[in-house]
Amino acid sequence: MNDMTLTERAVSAQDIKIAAKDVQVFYGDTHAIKDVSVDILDKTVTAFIGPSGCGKSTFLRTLNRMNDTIDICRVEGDILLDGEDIYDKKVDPVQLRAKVGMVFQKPNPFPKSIYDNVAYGPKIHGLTRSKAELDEVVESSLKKAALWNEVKDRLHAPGTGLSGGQQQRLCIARAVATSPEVLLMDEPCSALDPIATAQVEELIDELRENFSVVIVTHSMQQAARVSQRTAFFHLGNLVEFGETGQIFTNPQDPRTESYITGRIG
Amino acid sequence: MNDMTLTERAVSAQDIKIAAKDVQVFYGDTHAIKDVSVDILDKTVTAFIGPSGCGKSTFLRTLNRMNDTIDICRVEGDILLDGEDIYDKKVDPVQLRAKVGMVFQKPNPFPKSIYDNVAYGPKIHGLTRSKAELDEVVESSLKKAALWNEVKDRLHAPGTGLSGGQQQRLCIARAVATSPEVLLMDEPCSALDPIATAQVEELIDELRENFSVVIVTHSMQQAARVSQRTAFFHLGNLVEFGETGQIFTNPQDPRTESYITGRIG
Amino acid sequence: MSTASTNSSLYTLDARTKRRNAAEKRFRLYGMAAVAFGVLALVVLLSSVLGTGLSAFRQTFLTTEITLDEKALDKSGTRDPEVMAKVTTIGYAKVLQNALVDELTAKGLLPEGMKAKDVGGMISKEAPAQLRDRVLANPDLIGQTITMNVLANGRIDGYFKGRVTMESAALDSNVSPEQLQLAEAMRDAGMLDLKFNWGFIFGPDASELRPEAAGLGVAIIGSAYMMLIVLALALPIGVAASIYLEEFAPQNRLTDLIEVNISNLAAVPSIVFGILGLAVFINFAGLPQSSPLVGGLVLSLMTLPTIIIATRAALKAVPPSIKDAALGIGASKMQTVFHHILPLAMPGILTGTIIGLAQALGETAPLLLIGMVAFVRDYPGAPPEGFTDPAAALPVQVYNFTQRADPAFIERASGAIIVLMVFLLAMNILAIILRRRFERRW
Amino acid sequence: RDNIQTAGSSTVLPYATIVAEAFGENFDFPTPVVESGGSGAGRKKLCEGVGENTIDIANSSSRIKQSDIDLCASNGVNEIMEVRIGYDGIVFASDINGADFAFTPADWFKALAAEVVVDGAVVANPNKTWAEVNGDLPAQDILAFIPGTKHGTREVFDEKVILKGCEETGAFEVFAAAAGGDEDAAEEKCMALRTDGVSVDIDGDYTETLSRIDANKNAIGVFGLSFYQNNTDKLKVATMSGVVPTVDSIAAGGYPVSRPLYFYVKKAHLGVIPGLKEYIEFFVSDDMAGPDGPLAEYGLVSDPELAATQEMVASETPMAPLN
Amino acid sequence: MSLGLLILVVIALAGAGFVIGRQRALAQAGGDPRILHSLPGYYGQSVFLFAAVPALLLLLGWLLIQPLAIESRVSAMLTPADIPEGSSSALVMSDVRRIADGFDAMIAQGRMTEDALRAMDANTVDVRAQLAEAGIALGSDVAPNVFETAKSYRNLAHTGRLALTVAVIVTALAGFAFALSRIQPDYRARNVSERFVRTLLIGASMVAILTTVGIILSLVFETVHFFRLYPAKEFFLSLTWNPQFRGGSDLGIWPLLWGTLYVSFIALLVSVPVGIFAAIYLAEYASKKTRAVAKPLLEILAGIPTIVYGLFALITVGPMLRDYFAQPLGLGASSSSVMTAGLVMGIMLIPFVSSLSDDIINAVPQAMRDGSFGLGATHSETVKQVILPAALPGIVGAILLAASRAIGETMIVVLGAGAAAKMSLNPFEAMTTVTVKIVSQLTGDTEFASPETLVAFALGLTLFVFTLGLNVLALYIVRKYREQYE
Ligand SMILES: Nc1ncnc2c1ncn2[C@@H]1O[C@H](COP(=O)(O)OP(=O)(O)OP(=O)(O)O)[C@@H](O)[C@H]1O
Ligand SMILES: Nc1ncnc2c1ncn2[C@@H]1O[C@H](COP(=O)(O)OP(=O)(O)OP(=O)(O)O)[C@@H](O)[C@H]1O
Ligand SMILES: [Mg+2]
Ligand SMILES: [Mg+2]
Repeated sequence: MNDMTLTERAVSAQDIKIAAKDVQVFYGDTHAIKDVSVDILDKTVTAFIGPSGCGKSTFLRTLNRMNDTIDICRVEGDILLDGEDIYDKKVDPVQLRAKVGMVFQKPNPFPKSIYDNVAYGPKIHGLTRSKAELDEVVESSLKKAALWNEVKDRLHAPGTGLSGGQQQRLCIARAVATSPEVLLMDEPCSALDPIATAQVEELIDELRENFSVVIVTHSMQQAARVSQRTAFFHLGNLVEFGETGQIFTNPQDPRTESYITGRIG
Repeated sequence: MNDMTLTERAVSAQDIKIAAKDVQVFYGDTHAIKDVSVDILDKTVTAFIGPSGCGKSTFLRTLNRMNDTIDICRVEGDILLDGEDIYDKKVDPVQLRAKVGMVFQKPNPFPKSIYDNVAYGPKIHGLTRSKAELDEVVESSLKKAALWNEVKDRLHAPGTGLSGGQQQRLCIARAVATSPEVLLMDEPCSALDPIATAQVEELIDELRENFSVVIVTHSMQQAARVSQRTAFFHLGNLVEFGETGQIFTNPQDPRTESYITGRIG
Repeated sequence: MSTASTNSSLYTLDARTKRRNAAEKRFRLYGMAAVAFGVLALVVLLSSVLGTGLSAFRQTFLTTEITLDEKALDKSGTRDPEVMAKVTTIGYAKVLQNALVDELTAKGLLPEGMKAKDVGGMISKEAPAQLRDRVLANPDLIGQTITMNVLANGRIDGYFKGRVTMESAALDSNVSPEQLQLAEAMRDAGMLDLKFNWGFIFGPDASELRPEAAGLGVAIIGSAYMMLIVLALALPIGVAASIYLEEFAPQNRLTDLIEVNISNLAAVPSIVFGILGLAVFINFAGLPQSSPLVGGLVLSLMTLPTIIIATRAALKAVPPSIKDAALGIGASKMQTVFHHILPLAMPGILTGTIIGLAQALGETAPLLLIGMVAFVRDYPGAPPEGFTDPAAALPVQVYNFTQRADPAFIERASGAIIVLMVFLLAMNILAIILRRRFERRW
Repeated sequence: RDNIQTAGSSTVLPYATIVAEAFGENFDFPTPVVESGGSGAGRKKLCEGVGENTIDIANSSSRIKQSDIDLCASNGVNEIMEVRIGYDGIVFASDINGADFAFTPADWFKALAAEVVVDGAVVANPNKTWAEVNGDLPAQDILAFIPGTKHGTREVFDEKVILKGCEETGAFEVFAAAAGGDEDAAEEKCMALRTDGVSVDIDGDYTETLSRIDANKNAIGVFGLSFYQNNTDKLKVATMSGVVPTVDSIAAGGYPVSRPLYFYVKKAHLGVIPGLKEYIEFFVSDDMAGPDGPLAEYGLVSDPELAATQEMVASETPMAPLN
Repeated sequence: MSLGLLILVVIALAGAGFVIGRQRALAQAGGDPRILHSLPGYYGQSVFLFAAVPALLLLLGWLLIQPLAIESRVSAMLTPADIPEGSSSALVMSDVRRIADGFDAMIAQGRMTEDALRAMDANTVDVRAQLAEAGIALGSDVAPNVFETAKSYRNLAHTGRLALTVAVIVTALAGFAFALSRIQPDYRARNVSERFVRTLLIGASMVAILTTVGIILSLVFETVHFFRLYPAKEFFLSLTWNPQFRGGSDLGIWPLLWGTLYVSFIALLVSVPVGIFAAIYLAEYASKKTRAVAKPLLEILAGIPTIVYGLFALITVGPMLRDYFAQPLGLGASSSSVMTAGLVMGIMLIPFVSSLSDDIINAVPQAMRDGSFGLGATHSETVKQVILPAALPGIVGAILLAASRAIGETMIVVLGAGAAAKMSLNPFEAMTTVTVKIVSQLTGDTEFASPETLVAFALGLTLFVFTLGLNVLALYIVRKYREQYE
């Protein structure tokens, strides 16, 4: 698509939203992330690409401390959100996660109704004042996630009875409904058909106007289409990180090049 | 890629492996599959495409009676495997599923070691006679699923501790290990990176020499690359079904055309 | 490797599949057999309980006319209840006995040579007390002739229920075949009949001399009070402790200690909880003995481990992806637990509660030491004061009944068990309905 | 607290409940609460101290022990009244349809002792049937259900039947001689019972013994007289030394196996707990504990010296030190 | 003010705090909850907790400490002459307390006025008789000094109660005001109230520890007493259990421990397979209706009083086992046996295993089943190889619970296995368990201070330590085994 215009826009938004410095992640003895430093800019879409198992999800989870929930997981290094260390003792991970939302790789709707799935975030964060307002948020979130038409007649059916792609979009709607400042998306489109994918990409583009988005994807095309900056991971290392256009057209590292040129997805 | 050669080969293998006639599927009152008739040829890859929620997974599950496990699911119509009605009372779904294997949309490794995950099928079907043989089957299956190199040092680590893509390949290895006659794959590559995707596609191509494969995919390119025949579903209807080359180059139905031309993924 | 099932027909099963199917069938059969075994055991137990116990709900009553003689009952003639109270039940027993003899003679039913004492022996010893209460409540009855409907003696009752036969009566020192014959004649004359016995459900216990009058009222109230306390204490504390241990506690020595402690407490014999209750609640805290309050506290402590173990297992079974989902949109841990994990774990929690309460409801041993295994005839008051009044409990009543010498108590013990199980069922139905609502697979 | 609280022996329990019930009916006081739980536990509770949250009366099937009195004293319970309410007969009974038995203590000793003297030598008990024990008894396998060692009844059984039989058969002297004249050791030897399943301890109550006899028709069980009297249609009682156990024969002293029953009153509570005095007076009154009273009807052997007891209760005389 | 009323006042105050706190937060945010850090309810909650919890804790602490404090002051007033021979100052103090409480009662009953009491003199009035009239029991006559002491005790207690009321209400108000003053839009109300709740949760789990401490304390004293009377070596090493009324008993724990283990083992042998199979059937195979009926039915088994099982063992199972197994096999002629008790107890324990396991199995995600079915596994293979391993930790918990119940059961053993303490391998012989002997020794007719009764405490404590060891072992094994799967 239009890599050039996107790159240009990216340059205009230079504030660093998240700065990760020398991050190491261990699962027990396994060293899953090795010395990774990445700056996530505000109002920018950053894509993480790399072969399966290279640590993309792991690194993504360190950004909103979701790895706190894995007992054996240990993080070293600094991650600053708006200049504040998110691993600082004073930081409340809950507040952090309200700011840094997440869509998981495997769709995981709550075993509740579709409506309740989406309404949950706004409810606990007190984002709405009335039922009507809440309805509105639910509707707009579902619309943004391109799910509204399919589920508008069965908002009170269980979310777990949806198809795989629908579930994934439900999870996206759920994340969007809390209007986070940063949205981490772990392969949000992998279960989606092209049309839904296009809609989600549109959504990402829309979100970028106000927030910053980090997206893990296996589709090089998708990375090229939606992101302004791309990070390439390999075996736990950050191999290359830079403007998307540059990474795809002129990779510096031979590993990046060989990964990119095997472009198939 | 080489659509022409593939099509040619497909014509040479004209035996019908699975014949589905006027199949209807209901979830409670929801009519999820409407009057679908499809012939799956032997030694052929058939792709199911269509927007999310159109019933691809549902239809796929009817082919090896996996929908038996959903209480509210009801199937009408005939599905013949090698001319035999698989919904016949005499048919043992267990034997059927041994012949018609399946890889699911959401990776679902067992809470066992990687080795045991793969060895599970051969063990229950008694495909191997010795531990050495079993080891061999496990290794070759993991190799086919392009996972061997990543896990060969930790075969006895739990399968649930793998990354999303690794889990999906583990599930593919698990399905391949039982050497089914028909392999149903529900978006097997959606969580995979391009390289792994290529390897799985290679595997599919290899499998086709002996068996028949049905694959659900959202990637038009992938459908075009690996399949000889493609079925396009829309809102529970089978809109169009035919040679892959023809579907992609010369769709008969305006719905197919509009879906194909929005080609993005 | 790829030879297994190629080209075999689906309609014919290959040998291996047959074997596996046979194994499947066997496995299923084992399951069915296991359930059947359990249900069968239940049926056997229940039918033996019902078989012996149902008759406790019906009782033989005797109707007779009594002329209340002033000379016997109010010598002073003042009709002053305080003076009249000097006449004890022994005096009233004589009045009753004479009245019955007179009536039988009048009807020509009295057999030759039967002693008045034997006739009087056919009336329950409860009857004089009833008559006395009635007269003292209304002294003006004296001089009048009233109709009394009173309990018949337990052996007579046993005869109509088949427990006592002519042959056994011949050997029995407490009843004679003549009395039974007379009883039959009286039944034919309409003086005796078998009726539903509300007194068994609502009346207080009675001594060994009057099995026919023994009831469960006090025990039911006592058990109800205790269950209220157990429910109010053990469930919230148990669930709270489980939540802490499963979801919040860091893995360290202290939590290990707590964990081991809890499973160990489940293995502590219930009587030891009685020892604890005696030492802590009665001797140290000075709470009154024989009271449902102390009983409830002891049973709560005893039930706690069961509820905690069940709850923890249920919490553990909730898939982590649900937790991730909630945390990922910025729910706090507390919110995650209370909004998502707890509802999903509810069936298991309720199961633990059902089993724990069942255990608490049926337990006798710990009550032994805190003075609840007792003969209590006065109803405890209304809560909250009633929690500290002496009371019995249903299992205690069962235990007491089974220890008594008179065979009439056997049916009452079984009857008490029936009441206990109805009580249990009533408690469980709510939990079971709730559990059904929360159950779902994901 | 306005009700009387009593606790203790389960043997006294039925009598106490009969009295409590009648008391509740005929007096304006609430019905006393009667707990069971064993004589030992009852006396312990009595001795826990003075005050509302301690009991007033301990029922006991055996006499209070010095250690209990010491415990009482150390907790400030100095004055206790001892009230003997009557005697409990202990009978031997078998299934109603079985053979008749006429026992002597010697028979029981020879049947149940771990070791007996045969021809002057101490041997492990070889007897299998009653006929082997005593030619006059039926040739029926020996199987006896005797109270477990927690029961007071067992003490009486040990002393009045087994030990007596031991002495009667002359085994006592042989044991004593073997132990070098140590009589205590000889007594202990006399009372050691066989452990090969012939003598079965019952930790439960008489209803359990009765059920066991139901399941083992050729067994003999040990019962309280009152229990037997309530089940004469199921049990056949054996004579002991030629005497049939009845309320009268025991009262007359002819039947050898019986024991006194007591209750102990905390004197400090008299005149304080409403109705306490009335209750104990009512308990020992002729209307209740007399030979024609309901207690005797139920199987209590009335105390010939009841009048002295009534006197003692009326004057609130505390018990003298144990001798 | 009565205690109940005081508590009610505090709670009402806290309730008001909730409403006011919530409103204040909303007001500060100009009615827009989005400006707030937390949901408005959390602000209310924080006020509620600050108002209620410290005040109630103070109340609790005060109630514990006040008697001690007053007593130490008052007991100084007693002279040695006030303490009768053979008594102790503690006893006199309890009289003092009772007199004081008695006068409270009398005044409450309207038998006396405060003034009359103040004027009362023990030298002229029979205090004991007066109190007796009101139904208050005293151990002895009241010496004048004791009476005076009681009066000042009463005064102090009243002052203390007054002070308590004031202090508690002030604390509640202070907490209220403090929490309210902190309410600002960016005040982290949720964190605060969650920390509070978390503390409560910790407190709840501490109940288990307190119970254990309580049990140990209530056992240890008499156990020491027992070991003073009876050599510990005999208790732990002797292989005979033979208590005697007149002393000279053998009180070796081993036969009892052996019986406990044997009976529990057989009970588990019955209940674990039956329970797990029943759970599998109900969760995996049975129709919804069957499950809805069968599960509660099985649960009734847990609620049947154990005496019913005991009688069932005694009357039905015991003779049956004897006639059809033990005698034909030449294994003895006893109708009560370890087998009988174990079998019947096993039936009782079925629901402990089945119901809990059923819930756990039901909670295994459907995707696991799909994965296995998709490979052509039969249902039973799926259950055995996928579902059970996934559900294992919970099932182990259920089994442990059943084992615990088996160890603690009395009635079934008494009636089913008999009362003979024996060490034998023959399951058709009568044996008994630790628990049974604890109950029977404790409720027997032997004098309390004899080793025969006190042994119950030693048995209890030993069993406690023993099961503690077993549990530590079980925890260790479960941990080790579970690591494979996480
Ligand atoms: N278990 C179920 N219960 C009720 N409705 C269901 C269930 N599974 C699927 N459906 C509904 O059936 C329809 C078809 O679902 P299906 O899973 O077959 O879609 P799909 O084509 O596989 O979509 P996707 O590409 O998103 O996976 C959808 O509308 C879905 O909501
Ligand atoms: N919970 C865990 N315990 C142990 N190892 C883990 C765990 N989760 C991930 N790993 C390992 O850490 C490495 C990185 O995993 P991660 O999930 O970050 O990969 P990924 O880049 O997201 O791959 P994919 O594209 O397949 O999702 C992998 O080798 C994986 O096996
Ligand atoms: Mg990943
Ligand atoms: Mg699908």
